[in-house]
Amino acid sequence: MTLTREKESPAIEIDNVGSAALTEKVYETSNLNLWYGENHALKNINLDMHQNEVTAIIGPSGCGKSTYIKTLNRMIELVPDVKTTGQIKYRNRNILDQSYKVEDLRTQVGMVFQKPNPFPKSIYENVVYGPKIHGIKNKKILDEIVEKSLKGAAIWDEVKDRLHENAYGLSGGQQQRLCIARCLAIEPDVILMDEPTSALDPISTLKIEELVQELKKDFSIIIVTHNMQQAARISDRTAFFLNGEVIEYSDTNTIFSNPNDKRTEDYITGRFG
Amino acid sequence: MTLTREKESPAIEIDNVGSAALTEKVYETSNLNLWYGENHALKNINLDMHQNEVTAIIGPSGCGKSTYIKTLNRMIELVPDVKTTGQIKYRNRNILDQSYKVEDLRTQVGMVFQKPNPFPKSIYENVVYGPKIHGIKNKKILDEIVEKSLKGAAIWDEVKDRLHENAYGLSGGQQQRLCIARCLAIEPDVILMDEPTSALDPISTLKIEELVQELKKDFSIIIVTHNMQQAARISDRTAFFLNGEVIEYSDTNTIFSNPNDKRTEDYITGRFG
Amino acid sequence: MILEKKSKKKINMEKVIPKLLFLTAAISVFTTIGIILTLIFETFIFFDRVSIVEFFTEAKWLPFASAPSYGIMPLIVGTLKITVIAAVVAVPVGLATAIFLSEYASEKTRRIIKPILEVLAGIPTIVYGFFALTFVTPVLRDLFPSLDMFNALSPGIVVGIMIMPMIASLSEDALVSVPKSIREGAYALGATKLETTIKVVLPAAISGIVASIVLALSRAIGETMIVSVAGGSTPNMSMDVTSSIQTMTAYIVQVSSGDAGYGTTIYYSIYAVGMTLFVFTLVMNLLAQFISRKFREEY
Amino acid sequence: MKLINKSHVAKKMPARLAVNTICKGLFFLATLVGLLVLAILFYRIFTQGIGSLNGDFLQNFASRKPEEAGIKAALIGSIWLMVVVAPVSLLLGVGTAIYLEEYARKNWITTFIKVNISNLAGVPSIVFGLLGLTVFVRALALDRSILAAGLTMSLLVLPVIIVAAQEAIRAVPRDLREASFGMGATKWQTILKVVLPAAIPGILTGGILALSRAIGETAPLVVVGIPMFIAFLPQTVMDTFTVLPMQIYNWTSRPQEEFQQVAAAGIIVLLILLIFMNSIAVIIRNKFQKRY
Amino acid sequence: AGCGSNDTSNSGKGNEAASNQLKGEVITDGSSTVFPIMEAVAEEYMATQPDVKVSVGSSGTGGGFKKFIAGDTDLANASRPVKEEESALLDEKGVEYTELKLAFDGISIVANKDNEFIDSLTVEELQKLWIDNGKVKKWSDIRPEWPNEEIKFYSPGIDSGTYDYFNEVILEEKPMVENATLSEDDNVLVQGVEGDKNAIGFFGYAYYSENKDKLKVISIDNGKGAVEPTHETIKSGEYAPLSRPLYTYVANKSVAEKEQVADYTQFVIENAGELAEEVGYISLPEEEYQKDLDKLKELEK
Ligand SMILES: Nc1ncnc2c1ncn2[C@@H]1O[C@H](COP(=O)(O)OP(=O)(O)OP(=O)(O)O)[C@@H](O)[C@H]1O
Ligand SMILES: Nc1ncnc2c1ncn2[C@@H]1O[C@H](COP(=O)(O)OP(=O)(O)OP(=O)(O)O)[C@@H](O)[C@H]1O
Ligand SMILES: [Mg+2]
Ligand SMILES: [Mg+2]
Ligand SMILES: O=P([O-])([O-])[O-]
Repeated sequence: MTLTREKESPAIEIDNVGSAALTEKVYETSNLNLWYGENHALKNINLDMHQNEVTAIIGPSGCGKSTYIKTLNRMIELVPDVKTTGQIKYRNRNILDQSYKVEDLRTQVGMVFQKPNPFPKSIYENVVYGPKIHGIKNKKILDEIVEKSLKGAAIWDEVKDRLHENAYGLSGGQQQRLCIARCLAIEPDVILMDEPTSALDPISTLKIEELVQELKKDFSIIIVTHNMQQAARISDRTAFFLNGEVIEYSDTNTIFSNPNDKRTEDYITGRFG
Repeated sequence: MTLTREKESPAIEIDNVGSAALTEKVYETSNLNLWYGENHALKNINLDMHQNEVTAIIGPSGCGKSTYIKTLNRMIELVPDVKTTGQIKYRNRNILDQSYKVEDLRTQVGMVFQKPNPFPKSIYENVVYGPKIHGIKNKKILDEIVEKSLKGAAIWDEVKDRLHENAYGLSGGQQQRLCIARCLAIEPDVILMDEPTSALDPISTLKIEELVQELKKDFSIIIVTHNMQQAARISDRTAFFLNGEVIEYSDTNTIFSNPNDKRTEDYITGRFG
Repeated sequence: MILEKKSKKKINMEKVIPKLLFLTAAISVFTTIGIILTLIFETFIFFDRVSIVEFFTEAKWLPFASAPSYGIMPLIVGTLKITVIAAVVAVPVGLATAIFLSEYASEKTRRIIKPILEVLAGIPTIVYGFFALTFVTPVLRDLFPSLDMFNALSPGIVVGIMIMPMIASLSEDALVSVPKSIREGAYALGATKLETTIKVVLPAAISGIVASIVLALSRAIGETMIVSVAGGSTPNMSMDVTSSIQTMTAYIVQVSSGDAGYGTTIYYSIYAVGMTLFVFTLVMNLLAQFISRKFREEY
Repeated sequence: MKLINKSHVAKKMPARLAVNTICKGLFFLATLVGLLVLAILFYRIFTQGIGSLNGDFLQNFASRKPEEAGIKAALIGSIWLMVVVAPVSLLLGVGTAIYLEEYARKNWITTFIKVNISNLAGVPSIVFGLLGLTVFVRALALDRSILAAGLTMSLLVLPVIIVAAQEAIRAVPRDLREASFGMGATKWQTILKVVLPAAIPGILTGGILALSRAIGETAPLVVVGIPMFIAFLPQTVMDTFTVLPMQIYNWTSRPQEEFQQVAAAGIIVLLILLIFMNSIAVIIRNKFQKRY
Repeated sequence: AGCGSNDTSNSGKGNEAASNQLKGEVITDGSSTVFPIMEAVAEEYMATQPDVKVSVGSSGTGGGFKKFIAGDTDLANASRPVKEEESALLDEKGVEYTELKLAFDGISIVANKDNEFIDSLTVEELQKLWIDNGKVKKWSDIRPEWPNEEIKFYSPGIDSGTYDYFNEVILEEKPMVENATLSEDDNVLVQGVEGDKNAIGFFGYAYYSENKDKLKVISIDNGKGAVEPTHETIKSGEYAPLSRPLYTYVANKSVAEKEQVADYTQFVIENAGELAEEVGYISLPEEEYQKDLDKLKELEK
């Protein structure tokens, strides 16, 4: 039944999303299945993501949101014993194909994680890590990248005087914003965010949200969030996951105002805030 | 100026909180200052917390919320080079007094952390860890504690069939709920929660919030949160921190509907969702 | 913009490096093969002259007698005595030290004490040998007058002291790398430091701890000079630790630095003993791996 | 409804605290044991050897006359040995550890290599001497050179470094690796820039233990055929040489009482070299050590 | 003090060597008993020929022969004559060699300083003491007037040259008392005898002469009255049967092909006696060295 709806979705999209539907597709996921050992964590996922849009993925804890977003840059391969079938096309090439270089993919597709994970280095070194490994050595350019990225992540003012102190001295929220800055520093094409604001205060969250709106002019953003308001506020499309399946994927307005599926509605109306 | 307001606050409290003001005080903080090395992180804090109430602490990232809540069970001592002055009375005894046994204190005052931190043991062993060290050996009682605590943390259904698997196999959200269960298992007097739901989905969050309401009948709860809606929804009193100072502490309704301080208002209205 | 900067060279590195690293890992295998080859030919010559059955069943090791007897058991017993005594000293003391340093001591104390202890691991074993003979043995003889001048107890204790820093230092590293948040979880439940350490931190670090113990005990088994200086050189089967012993290693040293004619049966016997020692440590290591894997399953 | 009896818990608390305090005391005592032994050893050696320790002792070659005997050749020889052993064993050891932790698949080859390594740790040093003699001295025709002895010694201490480095690498949190991969870093870049810096303290601990052992070993060098007496200094790694512990061993076995004091002075020199080496490693280690 | 210079018979040779500066390596290895003599010789030789690099190893007589057989060394030092197995292997490898005697080592039998009753022993009594008879031995078993106390035996390790020689001349290849304490290190034996009131032990003369104040030496009666081991009695052969010769073996090929080895070997023979005395051994009668010199002359031709 889910499958049937999935197949109809392109039609719905065109009806509801309007101009956005005409943009190029960044990711096309078809018939993706994923197992952790015996545990069937993603079931026949079909989803397309579009350029210069923010796509939100919502759903209850354990439904497979993190698993799916990690598959988009093949970080999932770090977990031993993971098996996938189906395909995910990024810019028309199947990334699940083993000939696809993950490093290339991940240079195009940045990622911000659920738990802040700065390197045990200075703030400065954290931000320039990406540019440096990709071969940028010019000190002046690096300095510029640091400033731009930290400003982008709304943390510049707090850390500009202590750029060479260890990142572990920052508070949780500051650490997460540093991680976002670190991701911005490699100027990716797509940015994956796994609950990037779950450790942030409202003011920083607001800044990040504004930033996301800003970034989508140039990039495509896929964001996992628990916060339905956040999804409603910043995303163009929303996918609702449940037990490893995509229950509904549609224009964000439709999902929130007029969901197709009873389960989506139940989840949405269980909302608060 | 802040100090002046602080001194007036008891009057405000009595006016606004009504019956709650008559309850016993669990914590009384007076003139608390805290330094991380040179960094003056808490500045002259004066706050009283009441029994069978939920006290929320809000404020932007880095304002000292985590620092303060960690001082309430002296976890802050684990950071080297921390200095405190002033006093915190828990049930009329100054806990900052070195003769106060931290183990006693922490048996009374449970804590749930910002980042989930399960032990690398089975789910079952995680929950019974507290009761076991406190001398409970009876298998039947332990089993009951496990069930009750896991139900309390709204995770029982998801894990009841895999109690003896490693807790690290759980998703982030599941891990955090397990940590809450672990804390509930020692049946504390006060529960400190440092953004306990920041890694949880709305449904689990809702359950936890309901649980908090439930628990406050028997316990006193102090919760740090970014989510102003959450504070508004579940707390009886709210303290607003900024740069290590308490800007305003009052009945939650007052804080949200009629804040005294311009900064509080600015923060509140910067809200969303 | 960044992608274009990527050079071809880097891609090649990714392919070359694992192969290079595999080669370095293979060196340990080559070493083992080399050792086996070095030992095996001469061992064959030995077993050509002495029956392998006698070697393992005979209870007397008297290679220099006019009617020589080659039963390895007394040497194995001697080696085991030293290893067990050393373990009894080193494991508790080493682990306790590791716990004290990682959990109780201040950062400053830790930074001072750890390197001092590591100096213990580097003292030449010959120095330890004379320490055992001229200090530990007399002290022990004051306590137990029946103790012989040469005995298993004194070198056993000193070998224990020598390997203790290895256990302390490596276990301490393993304990320190257990994340702080896990400790916090236990403290917040009202656990004392001891309870946190024993029930949470130690199990989380168990693989590192077991590795350090195996490493240290392997060194105890292979230790030579301390035992030759303070243990005497009388192979015997008794379980008594107060009398003179000989270990497999001490025998090898005795012959290889001694007078035995090259080409004599005695000369070849050191290779047979070396081979036995090699197999002995192999079995012990397999056992330790099995135990460590079993431990880990619990968590 | 309450499953936990609070008064029961409270009653148990003093006992638990007492056990904690007692154990803390025991742990502290255990730490003292090591320090005490070291103190006794140092006291005995210093009182015996300090009289012979002077400028001449450092500048003279060995001699049959105790008052003229010096340590020059052995001291320089030990330093040369470390110059070979330190880079070779660290490179091979850390390389192997990286391979096993980061690249190796779980298959029988890997298991075989691992068993091999822990087994090598237990092979008596004298057997390594036999290996060095056959392979480096004879087969590779390196003769009784510093290089031949250094390579033999490197193989001997390799397992200690490997095991320590493996543990250190394993302890680096996974999310640090993820962060690096997430930015398109290759595996090797991640290892080099994130994993190794974080693992350096543990690697250095292994390095200290390993080099400490290498500098104090005698038996394998005797077997390799390193002479005990030499009255010239090596010029290249292909020259022959002698080392401190051999010189010390030689002196301790002399009948003349005066040589015992000379030996003690030699031990003091060895200890000073050892402490100097350890300090360098400890300074680096402390610079990198961080609790996550 | 320089050696060779106060020995007029050698001065001609020494001067010739000094005017003729040699280069190259001389590699010697073998007995740890002989090591101190060889070390002293090398030390002196390098004062006259600084460009010849002499190295002296100490891997035991057996180990020394092993390297000698493999052709790694020019000289093999030994505390006993070459064994059958070894000479067979040397033949097999085609290594021709010449045996040179260097000095005597006298084996001293010692007891604890506090031992009042023991002064001398006959060879028969020595055998009675040291040969195993399956029983615990008491002093009173040897001479009835001695105390009824258990004897503690201290002996060098079974694989040492000292043991080997004792085994040959006293034990006559019969097993030694089972509860004897054995050690490879003679200093360790000194400690043992010094600390044990009922101890008896034996080891090289040098270890006794350096510890005269701590030990009591026992005279040996070989049928011609009790003789105490002293420098003179050992050198004259009066202290019998417990003094043994020490050797070095030189490869004929090295002497013929390497000028520095020939020169060094000659230096060894000329100076061994005097230097052996300095490090605690006893020199051979002069004619023995002359015989060795003649042998060497033969090889150089
Ligand atoms: N490494 C793993 N091994 C085995 N199972 C796993 C692993 N990681 C996740 N899972 C399981 O896969 C399912 C999906 O997990 P995932 O982390 O994708 O959920 P999520 O939607 O991101 O949840 P949350 O909101 O709590 O982060 C869960 O049931 C989880 O238990
Ligand atoms: N261990 C530490 N050492 C030094 N400074 C610290 C340490 N922990 C926190 N700080 C500093 O103390 C201040 C308060 O930090 P705290 O973690 O209490 O903030 P918070 O309000 O909990 O923030 P968040 O919402 O991001 O968790 C911050 O400026 C932070 O940088
Ligand atoms: Mg997730
Ligand atoms: Mg915080
Ligand atoms: O070293 P030795 O052969 O003389 O005992």
